Amino acid sequence: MTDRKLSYAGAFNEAVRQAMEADGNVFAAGEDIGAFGGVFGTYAGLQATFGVDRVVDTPISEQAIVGLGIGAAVTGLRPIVDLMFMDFVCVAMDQIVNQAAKLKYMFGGSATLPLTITTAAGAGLSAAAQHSQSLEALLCHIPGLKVVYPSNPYDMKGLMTACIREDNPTVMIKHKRLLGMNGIVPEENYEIALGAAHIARSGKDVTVIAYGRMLNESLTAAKTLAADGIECEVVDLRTLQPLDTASIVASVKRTNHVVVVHEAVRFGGLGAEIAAQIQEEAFDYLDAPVMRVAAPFSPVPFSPALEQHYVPDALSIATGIRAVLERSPVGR
Amino acid sequence: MTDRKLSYAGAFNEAVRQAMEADGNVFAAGEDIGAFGGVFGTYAGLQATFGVDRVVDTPISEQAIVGLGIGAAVTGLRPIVDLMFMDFVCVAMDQIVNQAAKLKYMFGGSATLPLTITTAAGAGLSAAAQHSQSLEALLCHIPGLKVVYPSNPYDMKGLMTACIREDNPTVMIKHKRLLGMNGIVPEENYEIALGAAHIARSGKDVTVIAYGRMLNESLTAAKTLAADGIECEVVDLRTLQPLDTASIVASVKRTNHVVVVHEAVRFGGLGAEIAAQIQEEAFDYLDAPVMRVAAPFSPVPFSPALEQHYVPDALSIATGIRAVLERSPVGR
Amino acid sequence: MELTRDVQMDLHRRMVRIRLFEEAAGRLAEAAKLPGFLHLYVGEEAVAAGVCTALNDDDHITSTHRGHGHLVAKGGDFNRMMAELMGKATGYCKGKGGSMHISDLSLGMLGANGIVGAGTPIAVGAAFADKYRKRGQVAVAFFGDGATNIGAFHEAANMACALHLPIVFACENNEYGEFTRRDRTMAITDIVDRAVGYGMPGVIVDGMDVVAVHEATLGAVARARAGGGPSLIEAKTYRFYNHHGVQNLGLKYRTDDEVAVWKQRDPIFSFEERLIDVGTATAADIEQVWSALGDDIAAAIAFAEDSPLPEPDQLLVDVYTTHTNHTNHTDHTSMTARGAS
Amino acid sequence: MELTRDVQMDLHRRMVRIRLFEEAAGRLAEAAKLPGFLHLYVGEEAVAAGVCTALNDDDHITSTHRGHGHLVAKGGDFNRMMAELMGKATGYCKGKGGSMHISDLSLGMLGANGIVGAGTPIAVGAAFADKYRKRGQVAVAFFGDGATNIGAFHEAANMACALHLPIVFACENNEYGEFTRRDRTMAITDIVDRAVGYGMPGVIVDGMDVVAVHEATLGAVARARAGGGPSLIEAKTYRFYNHHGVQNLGLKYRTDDEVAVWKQRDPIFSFEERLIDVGTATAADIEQVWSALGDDIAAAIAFAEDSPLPEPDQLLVDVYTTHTNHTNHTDHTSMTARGAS
Ligand SMILES: Cc1ncc(C[n+]2csc(CCOP(=O)(O)OP(=O)(O)O)c2C)c(N)n1
Ligand SMILES: Cc1ncc(C[n+]2csc(CCOP(=O)(O)OP(=O)(O)O)c2C)c(N)n1
Ligand SMILES: [Mg+2]
Ligand SMILES: [Mg+2]
Repeated sequence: MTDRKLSYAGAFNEAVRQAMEADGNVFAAGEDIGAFGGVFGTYAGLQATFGVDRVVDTPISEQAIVGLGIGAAVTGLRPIVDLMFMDFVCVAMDQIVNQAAKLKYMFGGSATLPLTITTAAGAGLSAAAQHSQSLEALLCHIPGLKVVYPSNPYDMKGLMTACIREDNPTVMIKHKRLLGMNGIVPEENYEIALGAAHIARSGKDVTVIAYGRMLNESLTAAKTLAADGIECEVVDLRTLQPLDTASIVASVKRTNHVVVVHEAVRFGGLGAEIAAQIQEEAFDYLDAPVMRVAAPFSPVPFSPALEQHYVPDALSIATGIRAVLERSPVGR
Repeated sequence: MTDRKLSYAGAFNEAVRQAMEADGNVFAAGEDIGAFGGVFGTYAGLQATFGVDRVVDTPISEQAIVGLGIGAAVTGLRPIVDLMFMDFVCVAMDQIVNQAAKLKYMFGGSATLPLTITTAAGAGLSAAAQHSQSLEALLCHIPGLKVVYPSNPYDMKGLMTACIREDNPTVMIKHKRLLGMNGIVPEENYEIALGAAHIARSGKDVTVIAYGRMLNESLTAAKTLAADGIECEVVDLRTLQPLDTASIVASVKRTNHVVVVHEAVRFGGLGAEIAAQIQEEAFDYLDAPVMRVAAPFSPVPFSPALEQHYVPDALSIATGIRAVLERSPVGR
Repeated sequence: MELTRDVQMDLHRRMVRIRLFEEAAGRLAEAAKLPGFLHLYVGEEAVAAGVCTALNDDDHITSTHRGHGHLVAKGGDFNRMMAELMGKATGYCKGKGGSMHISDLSLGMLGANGIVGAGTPIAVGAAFADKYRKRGQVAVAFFGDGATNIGAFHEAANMACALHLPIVFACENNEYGEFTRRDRTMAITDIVDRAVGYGMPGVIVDGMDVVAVHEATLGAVARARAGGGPSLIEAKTYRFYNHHGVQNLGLKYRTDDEVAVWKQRDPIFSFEERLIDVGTATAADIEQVWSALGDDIAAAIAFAEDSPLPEPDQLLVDVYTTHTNHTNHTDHTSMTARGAS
Repeated sequence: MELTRDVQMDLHRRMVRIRLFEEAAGRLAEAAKLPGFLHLYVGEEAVAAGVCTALNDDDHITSTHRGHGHLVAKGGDFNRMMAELMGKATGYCKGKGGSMHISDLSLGMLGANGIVGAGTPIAVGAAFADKYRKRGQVAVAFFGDGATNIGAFHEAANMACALHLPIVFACENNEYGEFTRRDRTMAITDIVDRAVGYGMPGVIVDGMDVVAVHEATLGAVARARAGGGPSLIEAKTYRFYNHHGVQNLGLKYRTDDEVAVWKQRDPIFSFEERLIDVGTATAADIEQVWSALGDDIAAAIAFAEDSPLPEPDQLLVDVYTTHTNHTNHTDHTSMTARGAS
């Protein structure tokens, strides 16, 4: 059974299905997720199994979709609500930031909010500026939220299972270009703990920190560089908030060189926080500045001719890694 | 005339008034800004002078308020729209992030969007989790926006004037607790360039980077430390986006020690970006990690007994500065 | 009035509880004993009382920035409310929420809310859960006239109707949003006109008449429990004090005459007259209600004043459900590993 | 039909322009020559054409994800549109916007929009500016039935009415939002019922009848220009293809029969029959329109195909109005000063 293959989308779907089978309080709601199975197919077949009351097609009302989740969660259910594209997080921002994230704290702890918000992020499909964003940094800045971003089907199933079982509001980000990625996914239910990074590849020369689709690009870059004798340690964050600072720092202390990679724009992206923490926690171990490989400061362009230069890839990551390693360690 | 004193709120008001006198295309809209003059008084008296068509009371509709500004700006007016509390930025997030910020780019440059969004941020008034946030990092991560945050009445007038004249969407953040701060403000109209930081105090030992109310707390800390012979260089960012990296780096190269201060939560705050950039641009000049003094990772608590521990102040800033300086320079 | 004496006295009692709590809070605010904002419910008591008396303890309500009245009407505890307003550790929110986030989940009161309209989608979620569980629970969303101009309200109302949920939308139309009169922010006179656009019935009631509010709610709640879906009640009411704080007269945005006219229709006093007129209660009965509850309020103030402030080490508690990270709370700096090297 | 021949032929021509553009775009998409999403307007031509023929060049419109039809109807240039769809430097947005952001400010077309409902508050802003300038301009907001469920629409409609702006809300009710039928997402049948709640008049028109749409718009626009404020037009219409892409039959969420019934009411062909019936045009006249415009389309495709792609150095151009920072565009890394020390 352990070598059964499933896609990233399929792994998501199976996590939801198994959670709904196991717990009658779990339900899902969102635009077109019912009869249609979601525009990315991630909810396919669930309404047929669990009925219209548990897999709910909603109006185009992102604020009310998240509000539905909040109200149902705080009164005892375990909702999964879908915001089709991550860009639409902005439409529901008040409910996410001012309500879901803060409710427990504002109420002095009396509430629990087992709410999972799912959404699809990322560029590379010529979907232009309003359907391609990577806005995880906005969410990671908000106390009260957890933010999860799997890089492969196996992690997707385990992390999505953990999200649904989690008693805090969690945003599960799927990368649109990973939906078709296949990988081995056990059929039995399993959970990957939130808040723990994963060493996707061990290496002694440089720590490459990434998540989501960029993790795979980073692995590709690492493979290329291995041919030149450069051994990259690739850290898959898996969970962005809470960030697994301990694992990051431990790796950096071994390699003394760091590259952080993300698809979001560099300015104010998660890479900034990671770089800031690393220099705080491992200042004396750094042989070079923490390098960020990320999108430049512009909206996502439509034309593939531009978009291909916008999104980091294995090549630009490898270039970044080489640059970090080439920088001569100064005086220590 | 140059020693005429005005409050921070009054300076804002005068900037708007003079801009409306100078340019018939400037108008203002927002909740309660007309007859009432705004809940913070920052729009006081403007409707009486300019009439209900130019100083417009709107419904409680933050999305439509920003949309009103976008539509009017792109068709040739120069709107100022008010979002009472910065927390309400979340309510209007789609219009700000997906529309205003991206319109010009998405349209291939054919649009200009001379839109100023004004709002009031900051904790310290026991206004609790939904009326006290400092969310500037969210806005600074969005290409297409400019973000401005004055620390005193003089800067307020000059920066607000610049915002109104600016051809890009700009968010002018007022700190609630600075509204009553008095200072010398010339009566004649003047502009302070966006994108340029200001050395509020020169010093050779450590660079303290701050903005808004924390700038003043930093100056107080600097004064205290001066008694101990510690000379702080205090940099007032004035504009957060675009960030004046050159000035920051130049100062750091002189002092070799940095503390960044803000009222927003530390994780993913602007301090992360600043720290990341400094270690990128001035790695070899740093004698200690860039230190961030900021709010801890929780919503803003209501009770003054908690809130006073939440917001950084001169004391915690001074403690941070001392810690940076005490850290022994290692091996260089 | 075909309501039983018990129900009538209950309606009265809940209104008096609100009035006493709010007047006390107002006095404390004037004495600078309450931090933060204070939006008083005085004048609108008939709405919260009339609605909540039609609900069970396990029914849900969402509230607004003007939320004390709703919590009191749902059975809120004076001590814990007063302590919360003072920012004390014994308060409903342990001092973390204050006036604008006061809540009691055990009473189904899902929180006051500082964001106008934001409670309405949350009520829809509660109503969804109520329907899902099939235990006959319902939800009520309270909101103001001004809140009906915000997108969240619209999405909530439409979604509730689309999903046919057991919910009542209870609008407190007090003719103002902050300092701006309703007719400047909408081109309609009656909020109930909005119900049409969602496909739910709507009814206007005299929000100064607790019996009218109560009876309308009984109907709407019965409908909801029976699977009849959402409905809207617009209660025409008025706040006797300023938008926030305790001032009531001499304000620029509404005339003193207007306030005076509405105050003549005080929901409590007018109801008491009726109770006495028809012989349901004597003046002494009523006096007894006021004085007993007055004692409760005095006790609550004493309780709150005697209560401890939250300890600084509580600052980072309850951000997350399990993950309690309460180290470093007064340390704004980040160099946790500064010694390490 | 009391419209002049010129106006009638104009209505017809605009519809044919839309149809030809959309069919061509569909074929190109099938041939994998268009990147990104493509939401075709085929079937709904009478709405955009009927509305825009009632507008002047300096009137403003906002649009939706299904925006080509609106731009064509407002006079959009085939060459620049086709080039944009192909992501070419000669496109309306220099390849940066694509189908979902196509726009021509010189024609008052303020952009297609990828966020459902988000164009409506922007139209309110344009209408505000129109009123402010007192030059008699008006704005039209196009949006779908599904968009009326989103908060932004609600806020826009209410604000327009509160401020009494010269605007027309033009709803394309095609009975579906993506793959979900309208009756699952709202409890009303007619969008026009929502107008009541804002205090504006609303009218239902046959969205397959270009004359009906046009005449309703003439009335609404005249009203707006005369200072009569907003109004809403609900055009009952249908899209002949899938939500995006070119498929039309064999879809699960709507029956082929339903599609067939609506296609019998093709807005262009039915209008052509009427034009011929009443002698306004001959079959030859009509054929001439199609063939001339067909040539234009062929030329536009050639133009677009021959056009260059945007150069990589354009990536960071036009993020801001003056601040053009086009260094480092293909460098995703940040160590700009790595050599410095
Ligand atoms: C989204 C949002 N916008 C603005 C405010 C500021 N504000 C607080 S109360 C209020 C007026 C609300 O009016 P209404 O809904 O009629 O309630 P009332 O105060 O009259 O009870 C406003 C504008 C807010 N809290 N939230
Ligand atoms: C805020 C937002 N939510 C969801 C979507 C995804 N989406 C794109 S088009 C669409 C359906 C819109 O329906 P309608 O308004 O009726 O327009 P139609 O497609 O029928 O023309 C949806 C849900 C979106 N683009 N924006
Ligand atoms: Mg009101
Ligand atoms: Mg539709």
